[in-house]
Amino acid sequence: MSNYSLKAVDLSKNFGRRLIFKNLNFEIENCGVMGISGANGSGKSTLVKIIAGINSPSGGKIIHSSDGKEITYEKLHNYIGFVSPYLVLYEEFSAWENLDYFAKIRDVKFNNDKIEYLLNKFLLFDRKDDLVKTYSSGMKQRLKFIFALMHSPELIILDEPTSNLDSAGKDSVYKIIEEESKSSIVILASNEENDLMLCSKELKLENYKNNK
Amino acid sequence: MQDLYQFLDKNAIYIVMIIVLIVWTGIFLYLFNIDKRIKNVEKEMNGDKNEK
Amino acid sequence: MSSKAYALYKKDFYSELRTRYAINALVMFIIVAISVILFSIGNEKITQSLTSGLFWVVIFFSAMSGLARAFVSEEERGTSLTLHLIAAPSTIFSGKLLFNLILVFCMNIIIAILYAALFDSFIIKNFALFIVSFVLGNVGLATASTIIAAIISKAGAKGTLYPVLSFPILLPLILTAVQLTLLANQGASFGDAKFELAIVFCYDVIMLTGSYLLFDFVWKD
Amino acid sequence: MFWKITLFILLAFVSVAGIAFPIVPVPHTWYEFPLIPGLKENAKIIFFHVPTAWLSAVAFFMSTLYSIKYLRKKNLDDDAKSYAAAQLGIIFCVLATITGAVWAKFAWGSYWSWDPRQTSIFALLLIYGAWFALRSSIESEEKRATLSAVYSIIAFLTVPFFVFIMPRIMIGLHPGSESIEGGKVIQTASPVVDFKMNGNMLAIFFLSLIGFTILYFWMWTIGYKSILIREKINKQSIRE
Repeated sequence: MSNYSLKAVDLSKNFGRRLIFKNLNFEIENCGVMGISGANGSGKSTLVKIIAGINSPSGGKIIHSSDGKEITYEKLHNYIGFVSPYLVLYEEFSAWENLDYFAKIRDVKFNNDKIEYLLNKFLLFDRKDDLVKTYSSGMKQRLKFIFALMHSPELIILDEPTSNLDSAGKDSVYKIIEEESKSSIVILASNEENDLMLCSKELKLENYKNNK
Repeated sequence: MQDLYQFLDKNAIYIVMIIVLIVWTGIFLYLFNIDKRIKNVEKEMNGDKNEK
Repeated sequence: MSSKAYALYKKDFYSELRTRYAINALVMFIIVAISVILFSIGNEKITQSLTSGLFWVVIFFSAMSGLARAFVSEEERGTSLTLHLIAAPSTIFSGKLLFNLILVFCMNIIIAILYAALFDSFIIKNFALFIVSFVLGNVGLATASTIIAAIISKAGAKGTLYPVLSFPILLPLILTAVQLTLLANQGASFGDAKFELAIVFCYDVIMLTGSYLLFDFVWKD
Repeated sequence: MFWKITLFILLAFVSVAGIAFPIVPVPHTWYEFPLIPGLKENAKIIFFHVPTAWLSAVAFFMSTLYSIKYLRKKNLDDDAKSYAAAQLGIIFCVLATITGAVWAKFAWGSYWSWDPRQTSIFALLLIYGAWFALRSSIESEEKRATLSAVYSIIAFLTVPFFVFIMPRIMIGLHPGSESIEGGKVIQTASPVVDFKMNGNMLAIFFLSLIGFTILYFWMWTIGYKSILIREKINKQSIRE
């Protein structure tokens, strides 16, 4: 059980002078699944990128804290796992090499058992030494889950996690979400009803668009 | 061309005139630029009114 | 911190070995540039100052074709988001800088050897001075090109923009480095070159701190 | 309103004085300028050429200043101010280059001779050109503002180096310049190094500098305000 908490204070974002969302406030503690829904182009991906610290908000701030201490931007990346269709892994390396380099750059211990367990779970163990270039899009998506979970993050951000997956893959994703949400925070940005069923809390971006 | 050069060389005050002229041209170019920008703004404002 | 940057460098290094993103273009460029210069000189004797100028012309343009790759390749393949997720900006900057430094050193050592072999007037009389100025010049070149590569990777028209942006930034460095190479070829002592050495050293320090501080802004969208 | 009238009077006076006041070997009254050996009448361009060079430097400095401010506050208005300053800067930079070249043709015999100051203004021109090229290649406003701000700060860091290394590499021909040889400061052999202005010439020179600086600030205010208004209207039209 972790003591991770995520808090958004008066978050707003505009692209140039176009408003994406405004006065967004929420708070999650310890664990649970929070869904983010909204039409295409409503800023779901922008919001999850801001939460992950990749984009900066135009106003307000996101506070990540662990055990009551705020996490600085320099260290944030090691607490976060991120999956999205627009994430690309290094195609010239094999799955195993990718994960190996990621662990080294992150400076976390490369946990052989855990990686093998995850590879088995996502049915990639037989192909772990093939170059990522040779993978199908569904396999790449599954590899991204391993990338997101390998360092046991306390905040897992999933942007349209079930895209490119067959029904078996979707089921295993749902299982993972259920499992992980017991010990960490999961943020799920999606439009699919099935995905949003899992959420204990839902954030509708339409509610944060008015200019008043 | 050679005559012009010699004339300017002897009557250096005209060089000063040319230089002042160049400076004013530059300032004018900037004014034209702003003028263009403001005209665009004006057009957009009027366009909005027509739509309403 | 340094181990992370080293890991990032190693990833870049092996990635480069597999994709040959920069190396092929670089090697071909060096060969083409030097042979064009040799053809245009023909049998004429050229002065030492011209040779040291041409030396840095080749280095400048080879750097143009190779160094921008560090960030542009990540951005083109869409992997910069992945980098975002696994490392802090300071790690990324240090790792990429290390990669560019190694690349610049390899490239310039090859150019220097080719020059010494092919040009009669390129005789280094004060070898120690040449090495010191060579190292300082390369550090400055790698630093300035790393931050500019980061800037253009986020902009459009990547290929054409790089020389345009880096030339004014590198101009003071290159002018001084040409001067230093000339002094080394003429056999001047360290005392004669202390002014130029100080300039290049200051340039390196200022560029390093400046780009290190500004990289956060470039990297974070 | 008051300072606009003051500016008009100031610039009118400078223009009249700068062009019409006669140059005599030994000035007696306040409206006579001393003869400077080698420069003759075209010494008067100092009242119009130097302010343009000065303003291009001021504009560059201000552009960088607002870039820093933008990076700290992330307010797009600061980017507009920086852009307006740079726009004026490139215009004055081109003006300084052209007027200098025209004058150099008659004073030194060629339009361009890589004098340290010519080289410096050339470097400034390159920086401005690169800056605008960078801006035009980025679509998103925020990204454009951030990246161009970073670039202008880096470019600004290199400027002091030009000041130090140029006189080492080239011998100065420019009035008022000195060249360093063998570590010693010596005057060059060029005929114009004895560039000395007397009191009233100096006074008019500074009046002209002040006048052009005020003119610059006026133009800059109009420039950035027009950008801000345009963006405001764009924003409104998107919302409706």
